[in-house]
Amino acid sequence: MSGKLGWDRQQMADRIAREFQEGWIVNLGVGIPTMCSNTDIGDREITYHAENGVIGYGPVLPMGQEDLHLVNAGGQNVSLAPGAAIVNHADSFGIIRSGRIDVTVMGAYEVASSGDFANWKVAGAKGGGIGGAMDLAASAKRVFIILEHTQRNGTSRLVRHCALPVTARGVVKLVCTNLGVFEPVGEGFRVRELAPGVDLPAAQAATATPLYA
Amino acid sequence: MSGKLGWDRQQMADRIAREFQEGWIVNLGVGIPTMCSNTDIGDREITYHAENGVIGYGPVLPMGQEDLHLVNAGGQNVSLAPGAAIVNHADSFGIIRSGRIDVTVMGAYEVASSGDFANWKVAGAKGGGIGGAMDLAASAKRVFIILEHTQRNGTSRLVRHCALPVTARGVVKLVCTNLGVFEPVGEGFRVRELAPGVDLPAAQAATATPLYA
Amino acid sequence: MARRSKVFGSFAEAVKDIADGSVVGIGGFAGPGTPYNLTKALLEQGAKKLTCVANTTGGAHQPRMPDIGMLVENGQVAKVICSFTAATRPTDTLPFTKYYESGECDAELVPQGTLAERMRAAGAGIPAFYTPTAVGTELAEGRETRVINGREYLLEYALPLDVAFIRAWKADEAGNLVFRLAQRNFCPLMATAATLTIVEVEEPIVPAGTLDPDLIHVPGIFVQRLVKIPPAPEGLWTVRREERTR
Amino acid sequence: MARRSKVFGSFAEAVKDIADGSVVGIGGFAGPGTPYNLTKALLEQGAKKLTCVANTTGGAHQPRMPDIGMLVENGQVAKVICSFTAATRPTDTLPFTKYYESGECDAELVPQGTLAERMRAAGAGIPAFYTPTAVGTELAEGRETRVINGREYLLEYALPLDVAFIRAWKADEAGNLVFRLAQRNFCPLMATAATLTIVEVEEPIVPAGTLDPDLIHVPGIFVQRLVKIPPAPEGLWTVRREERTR
Repeated sequence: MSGKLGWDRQQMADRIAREFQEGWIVNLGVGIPTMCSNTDIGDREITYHAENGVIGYGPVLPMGQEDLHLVNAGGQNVSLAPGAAIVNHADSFGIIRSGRIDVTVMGAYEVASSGDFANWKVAGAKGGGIGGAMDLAASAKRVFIILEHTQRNGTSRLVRHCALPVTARGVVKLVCTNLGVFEPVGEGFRVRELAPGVDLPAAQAATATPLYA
Repeated sequence: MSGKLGWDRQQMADRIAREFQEGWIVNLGVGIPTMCSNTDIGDREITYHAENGVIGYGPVLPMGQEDLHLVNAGGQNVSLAPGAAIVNHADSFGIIRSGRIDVTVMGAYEVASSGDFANWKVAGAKGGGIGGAMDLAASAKRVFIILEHTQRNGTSRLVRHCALPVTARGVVKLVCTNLGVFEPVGEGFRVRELAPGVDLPAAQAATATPLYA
Repeated sequence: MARRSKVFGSFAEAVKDIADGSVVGIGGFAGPGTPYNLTKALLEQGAKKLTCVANTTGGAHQPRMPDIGMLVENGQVAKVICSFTAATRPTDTLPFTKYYESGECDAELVPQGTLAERMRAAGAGIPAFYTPTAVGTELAEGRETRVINGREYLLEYALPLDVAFIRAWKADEAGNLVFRLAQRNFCPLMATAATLTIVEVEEPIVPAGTLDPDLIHVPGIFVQRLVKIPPAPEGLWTVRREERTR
Repeated sequence: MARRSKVFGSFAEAVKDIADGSVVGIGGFAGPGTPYNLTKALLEQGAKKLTCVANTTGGAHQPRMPDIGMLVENGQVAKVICSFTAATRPTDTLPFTKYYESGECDAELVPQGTLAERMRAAGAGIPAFYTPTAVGTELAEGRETRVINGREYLLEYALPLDVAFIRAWKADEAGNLVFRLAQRNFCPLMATAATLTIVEVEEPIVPAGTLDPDLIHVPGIFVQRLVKIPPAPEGLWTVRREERTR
C-alpha cells in the first residue's frame, strides 16, 4: 500500500489496536484511525464510539452490504456490534467531555514531545477543520496519534514544539508512525517499538527531536 | 365539594381552562391545576405538558383503568393523547426554560398585585417544596394561579406584597379564586369576572388590596 | 467481541460495596422509575453519612415505599439534595422535614429543573451553566448572577453522583436501558451523572443485541449493574395509590 | 383534541417564507440526516444574507449533493458556523474554502461538541455554559475562561436558530420524529434550537397516535412543518459513495 519504510496504514492501525485494553471505550477519528475497527482484537471487549453518536460498531462493510443510514466518523458505512446504542450529537459529546472515552485515536500534522499536537489548521490557511478533535483531545483519558513519520519532503512530523496551531496541549500518550511506536517524554520521544526493517539510527535520522531507547 | 362562596375546585379549573387558546402548550401544576386536563375543551387543540416529561396527556383515569407507569405532575394516573411523546427530566425542563410553555397553571399561598407570587415555603419553615414551580414561573410565557381567595381564618391570599418568600417576581398574568378571575395590575387587581353569587363588595371585603372593576 | 454480562443476582450483592459518605442519586417521580428494591437493599446494607439526591425525600403518600426519608430515619444520611424538603401543602408533613428542622440532617433545596440540569451537566462534562430559574428569589441571595442579552441568570454547578439507583422497564446484558412512559424522568440523567449506576429492571434482562439500538434511552456504557426485580412479594412493585384530589 | 396536520405538500412551499438574514441550521453528518431536498429548495427560493449552521459546509465528496457550499456559490450566505471550514487533509479542498479565504463569506469555526452543545443549550433555555474544549488553543485566545475545581474552562454561549432543516426516518402528523441509526446526529438539537423546524421525511407520514410515545426522538412540539420525500429522481436520497480509505 505504500513504498515507505516500515508499516503501511492498516498495519499502523493494527498496531495501535493492540494497545486497547479489555473493556475500553475507544473513539476512532477520520483517516487511518477508522481502520482500527477492522482489526481482529480477539476476545477483548472493546466498544467503538463514533462522534456522531454510534456507540458499539464494527468493521467497515464491503460494497453492497452497507446500510446507508449508518456511518462512522469518517463517513464509512460500518456494521453494528451487539449491544450497540445510538445517541444524538449532544449526548455523544457529553460522553466525550465527561471522560468516558478510554482512548481517542486521531491523525495529526505534527506531534510534539511535550504531548501537544496539531491537526486542525495548516500553515497559511485562514480556516481549518476541527471536527470533534478538540473535544476529544481535551477530555479523553488518553490520546493516541497515528501519522506518517515524515512529510513528503522528509520533514519530521515528530517535533519538539508544534509550529502549527495546536489542537490540545500535553495530552498525547502514544504515537504510532510507519517507523514505530513512540511516547512523548518532554525533551524527546521514548521508542517503544520499531517497525520491521527500521533501526534506531534510521528512526532518529527521520525525527527532529531526540529518540530514547 | 366545598361550602365556600363561589366556585368549587373543579369549577375553578374549568374556568381557567376556558382561557387556553388554540395550539397552546399548557403545564399543569400539583393540586387544583391538574384538574384542568379533565375539562372538556371542545375542539381546541391543547397539549398538556407535565414536568416529568409527559407531553400530551388527557384526563385522570378512573380506578382500575390506570397505567401505573403514567403519572402527571401530581402523581395522578392520566391518559395519553394521540401524538403524545415522552422525554426525560432534563429535556422536559429544557422545554420549560426555552419558553415553549404558553401557560403554566399553579397553586399558591399568596399572589401579589405586582405579579409576584409565593408557593414554596410557609412562614417559619426551614425547608420548602419547590418542585418545578421556580423553573416554570421564570420561563413560561404566562403564569396563571388558582387558589382559594382566603385562608381558613379569612385572611386574603391576594395581597399587595407577598409576606412569604416568592417563587418568582412580576410574572402572574391571571388569578382564579373561588370568588372570581382577577388580573394583577400593580396597585391592585382588576376584576375580570366574578363567580355566581359573588358581588364586588363581597370580593373586595375578602381582598387585602384594591379591586378594580 | 464477547460481551460481559452486567447482571447481578441480588439487590444486596449489587449495593454491597457502597461506601460511607457516597453521593447517591435515587431516580423516580411520584412512583414510576423509583428504585424501591435498591433503596430497601441500601437500608439493609447500612452505609452511613450518605448524601442522597432525588426529587423528593418521599413519604407523602400511602402505602409508603422505601424512600430517602427511611434512610434518614435509619441514621444513614448526612444531607439530601432535593426539590422538596417539605410538602407543598402546609397541612401535609414529610417524614424528612422534622430531621431537617431539628438539624439532624442537612438539606440543599434545588428547583427541579435545575436539579435535573445539574445532573445532566455532570454527565455531559459541563462543569457549570447559567439558568433563569430562581433569579430574584431567596435561593439566589448572595449567589453569582450574570446578565446575558439583557436578562439575569444564576450560575449553577454540575452535580456528579458516586452512585445512581434507577428503575427501568427493559434492559439487555450490556446495560442498555428502555423506560416506559413516565418512568424515564430523572433516571437517564442520574445514570450519566454517576460513576456507578445500578438498575432494577422490571422485564427479563435480554442478551446484548436484542434491543433496537435506535430505541435505547440509556446506552450501556453508563450502566454497571443490573438486577431483575422478582415477582411480589419478594420484589417491590408500584401499587395503586388511593386516588387523591391534590 | 383535533390534531392539525403539519404536513406540507412540497419543499418549495415549506421554505417559501424564509427571510433574508435568517440563521438556518442544516442537520446531518456525513450523509445520514442531511436535508438535501430542503437545501435544494432554499437554493431555488433564493433568500440572502443567511447565516448557515452545520457540521461542515460540504462538498468534500462525490457525488456532490445540495450543501451550504452551493448556497455560498449562489450568493445566499453571509456567514457559516461550522466545525469544518477547510478539509482535514491539506490535499483536499472544500468548495467553501476559497470564498472564506477571499473574504466573500465570513465563518466562525467551532469545535463539533461545542457546536452541538451550544444548540442544545439554546433549545434548553441555557444561555451560556463552560466547557473544557479548546482551552489552550488559538480558538480560546482573548476569551473568557474560568477555573472550576482546578481545571480551566471556556465560556460558550447558546446558539439559537431561526430555522432548522433536518431529515428524519419517520414522522407523524403531530410532528413527532424518529431517526434511524446515524441519521440522528445534530437533527434533534437543531429542532430544539430553532423557532421554525422543517423536516424532510423518508417514510410515509402517519396519523398522530401511531408512533409509540416512548420511542420518539423529537417531540412534535419542536416541529412545525413536514414534507414527505418523493421517490428519486424527484426526491433526493443518499447514494452510496465511492469507498474511501480516508
